[in-house]
Amino acid sequence: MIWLVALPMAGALATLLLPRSATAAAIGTGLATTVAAGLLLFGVATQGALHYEVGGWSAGLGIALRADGLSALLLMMTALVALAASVYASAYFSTVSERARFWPLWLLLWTSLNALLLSGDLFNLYVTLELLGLSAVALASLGGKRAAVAAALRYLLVGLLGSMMFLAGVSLIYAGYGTLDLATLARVVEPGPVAWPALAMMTTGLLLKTALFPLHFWLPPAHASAPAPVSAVLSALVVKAAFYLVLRLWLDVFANVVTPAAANLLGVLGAGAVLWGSWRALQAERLKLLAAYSTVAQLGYLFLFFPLLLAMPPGPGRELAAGGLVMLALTHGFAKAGLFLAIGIIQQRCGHDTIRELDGTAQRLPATTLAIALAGVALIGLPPSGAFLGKWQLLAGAIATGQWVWLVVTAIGSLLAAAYIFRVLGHAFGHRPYPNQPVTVAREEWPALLLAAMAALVLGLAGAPVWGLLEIGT
Amino acid sequence: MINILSSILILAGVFFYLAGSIGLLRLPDLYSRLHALTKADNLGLGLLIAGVALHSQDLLIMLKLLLIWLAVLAASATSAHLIARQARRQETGS
Amino acid sequence: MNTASLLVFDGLLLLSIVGLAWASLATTDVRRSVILFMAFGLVLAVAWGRLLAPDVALAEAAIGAGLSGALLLAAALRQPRPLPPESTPPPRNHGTAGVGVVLRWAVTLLCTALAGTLAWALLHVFSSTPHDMLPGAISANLAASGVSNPVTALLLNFRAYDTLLELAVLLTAVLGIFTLGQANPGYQPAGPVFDGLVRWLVPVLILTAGYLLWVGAHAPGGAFQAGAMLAAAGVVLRLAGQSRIGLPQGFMLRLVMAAGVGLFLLVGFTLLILGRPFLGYPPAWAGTLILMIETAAMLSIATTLVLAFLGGRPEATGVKAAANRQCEQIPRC
Amino acid sequence: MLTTQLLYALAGCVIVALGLRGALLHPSLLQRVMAINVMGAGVFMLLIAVAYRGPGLAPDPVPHALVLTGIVVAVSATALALALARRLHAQQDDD
Repeated sequence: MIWLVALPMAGALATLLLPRSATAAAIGTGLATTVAAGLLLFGVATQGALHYEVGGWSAGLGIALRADGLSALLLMMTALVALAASVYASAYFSTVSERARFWPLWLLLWTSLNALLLSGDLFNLYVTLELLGLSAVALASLGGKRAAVAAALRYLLVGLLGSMMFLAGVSLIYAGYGTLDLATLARVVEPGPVAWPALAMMTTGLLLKTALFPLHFWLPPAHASAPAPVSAVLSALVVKAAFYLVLRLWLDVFANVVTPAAANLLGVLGAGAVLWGSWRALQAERLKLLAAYSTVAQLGYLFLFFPLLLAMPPGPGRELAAGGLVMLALTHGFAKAGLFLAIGIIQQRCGHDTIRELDGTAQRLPATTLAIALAGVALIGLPPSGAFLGKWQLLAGAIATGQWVWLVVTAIGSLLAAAYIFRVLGHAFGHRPYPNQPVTVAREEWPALLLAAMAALVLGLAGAPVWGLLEIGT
Repeated sequence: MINILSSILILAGVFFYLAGSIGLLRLPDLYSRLHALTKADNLGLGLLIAGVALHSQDLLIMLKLLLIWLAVLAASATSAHLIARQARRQETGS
Repeated sequence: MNTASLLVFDGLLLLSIVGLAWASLATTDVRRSVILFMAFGLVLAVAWGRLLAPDVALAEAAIGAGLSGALLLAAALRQPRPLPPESTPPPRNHGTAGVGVVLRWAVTLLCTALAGTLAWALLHVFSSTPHDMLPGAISANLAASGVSNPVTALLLNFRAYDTLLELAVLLTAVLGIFTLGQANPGYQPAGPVFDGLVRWLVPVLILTAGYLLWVGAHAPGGAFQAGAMLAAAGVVLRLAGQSRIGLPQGFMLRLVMAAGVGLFLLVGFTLLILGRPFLGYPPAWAGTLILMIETAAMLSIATTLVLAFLGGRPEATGVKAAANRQCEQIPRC
Repeated sequence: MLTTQLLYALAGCVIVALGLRGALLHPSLLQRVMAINVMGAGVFMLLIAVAYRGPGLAPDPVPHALVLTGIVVAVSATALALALARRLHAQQDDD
């Protein structure tokens, strides 16, 4: 389990020390980390939840790493998305100096994602959040253009504020319960004047980082001005890491502290995110901005699940809904990464990503356009994508608990998503005589296509194992 | 006996600190303020350190305290010099 | 000293801390603000010493007030007085000024509510007996940790994984700074008086760093405080007009930057191969291993902090020259 | 209940609030960075007050270790923020 953290970290050092062979070292590290993630997933599937005590000190005194079905699935998604984006990035950055700067930070980002998903200690989570935030900001500013630097700076300040809120909550928990270990805390925590403010502060910090409406203002500029492989990982993985933590805290650690009213608040904010994000995505002039606002909206769906899950009694119905939530998160991860990579290809080949001027792209870059279409299928939530299963559970849950308003929000959001995806495709397939041969660039196009296909086809058809894995709790 | 002596030294040190701080607030221009601050504070710190050293009655701690005083003396003298020089440069406009 | 006079001391100390924090954020003069911030940090260190936290007080004085202050001051000096252009709020007409006032009050109210809630929760916590399970476990296992200072034992043994990630954070920050461009131009050579100070202060700082590193095993101190001391030596040299300040170049520089994380990982991997848990030191070796890791960490921390003060890559390395040769044209449509 | 502990913890709460307010409202970028540092210092103060067990008693070392880590993380973040701000500034001058 520790290999998932140690390997990319060692890889980061290797790429730092040997800039000339950085790409080979980074891809090698990525493959090894993906294998480690696969082994972990297999281990969790066969042996149940795993845990590892770093340094051999028992949890509480030391720091424990834990993996259950949820974290193993997210680790696997992280590995696949990051590996695909790595392959893409090896072709995207053209100069040695760009690569020399990119790879160490990239692998440190990967390290922090894995460390966050595995961590079983509240303060350790704070450190991983900071590592995640700083590496993400450094990568987002890589372009060095004014817009990118300004967005990165804002991203950094928001992230720091979020971490500080989180740390304040952690301090309160340590003051009240004398432990930082999540599993111990889950046993002893009880509703009251310590747990409520602590959870509220930690959640507020994390919501800032996961960009839930109306705290989303920093996301679109940061994600839209970063280099394409970075945008892909920021949108697909980084915000989701903070979301994972909210999920872990609300449904797992603080399960007996949270109240339906608080969950309803999250649901309302989620609904706001779905509507506002989709609306702004529809109005976006640039593809990257569209994708970034679409991330705001898609994160909103994930929060719609909170009021449903809390209204349901524990049992198979709730398990199904929770599975739908994870399925939606996984699908969005793959689809959005694929979309951003595809947009990156368009941007590099055509020199722009203005939606209005995309006419003829389908003839020029057929594989990339296919990737966008597949990602679009997943973002709208059409069958057989994983998002269809996720939204199906969302609707089923809303009906089962009589919370009709979320149903309406989901329907409007999906319609808007369909509108903004078809707006792009309409332009891409638009007729414009184009003399040149279609271009295909395997190393750049395959990753985008595979990720999008994963989201649109594989996850939806192979949904059953996901639900099976999720039943493996801590 | 030693306690009383160290208390007197500490009180004297505090008095010089107070005088230095009043000087910083009340004196008219930068040079006299610097003068008040560095001179009075260096002496004040010296007395304070002497008092605390007497109180500790441990040779190692006394040595460390002496080292601290010397470091502060050097640092405050140098910084006062740098501030004054910069101020004069700005005045003469060079 | 009796309780009443201690209470008066605590009250005055806290008043000055809160007052300094408020004054530092209330002024619109950035330079004044930074200096007040540094004073805030120093008085804060006194307060933490008062609360029997000397390790943290040392770190706050050296890093929180000293190096952060130096970084902020360098940044403030680059800005024109009194207000930086990007920070001047856009000109407002009366309508939006009203909205601004409402916003200010809303935020102030929110922050007050936050402070109130925090205070309420803490009041609740303090009225019950403190949890002593973890401190008990620490003192029970201290003998096996290789050091006798419990804070060092936590940082480099029980919670060494945190420290590994923390060193990675430092490395990330400096790599991020590197991508943003070249270092600041150096300062003017200082006059003879400052040079005289530097000539003996820098060796003393280096000596102090070594002392803090060694003493950290059983008394307040350790890699972080020592690294900050070394970095302070670097900053002083830089202020005296030295451009290279003794940093190595190219590969060696990167090696020193990576040393802390690298040695940590090396020890971790070696232990894994030997069949022990990651970073699970054998008790007999723990003291030696911790000192080794701390030495590497100190060097990395010092280098990182100095590089942060420089604010960019110190010079064009071989990588850049190679990059210019290999620059290839991207085909466009 | 220890009065000292309570006093310092309350001061920590006030500093957190002051820092947060500054971070949200301050017009100057540099002072926003400083405000986040002030907020951090307030949180650290809370932790150290929690660790305090009274005169002559050994304090809980765990919060001390956490604060040490926190201070180093905070200075890293500050350094990165200032480097970004400097870059932004340089580009503004070019325009």
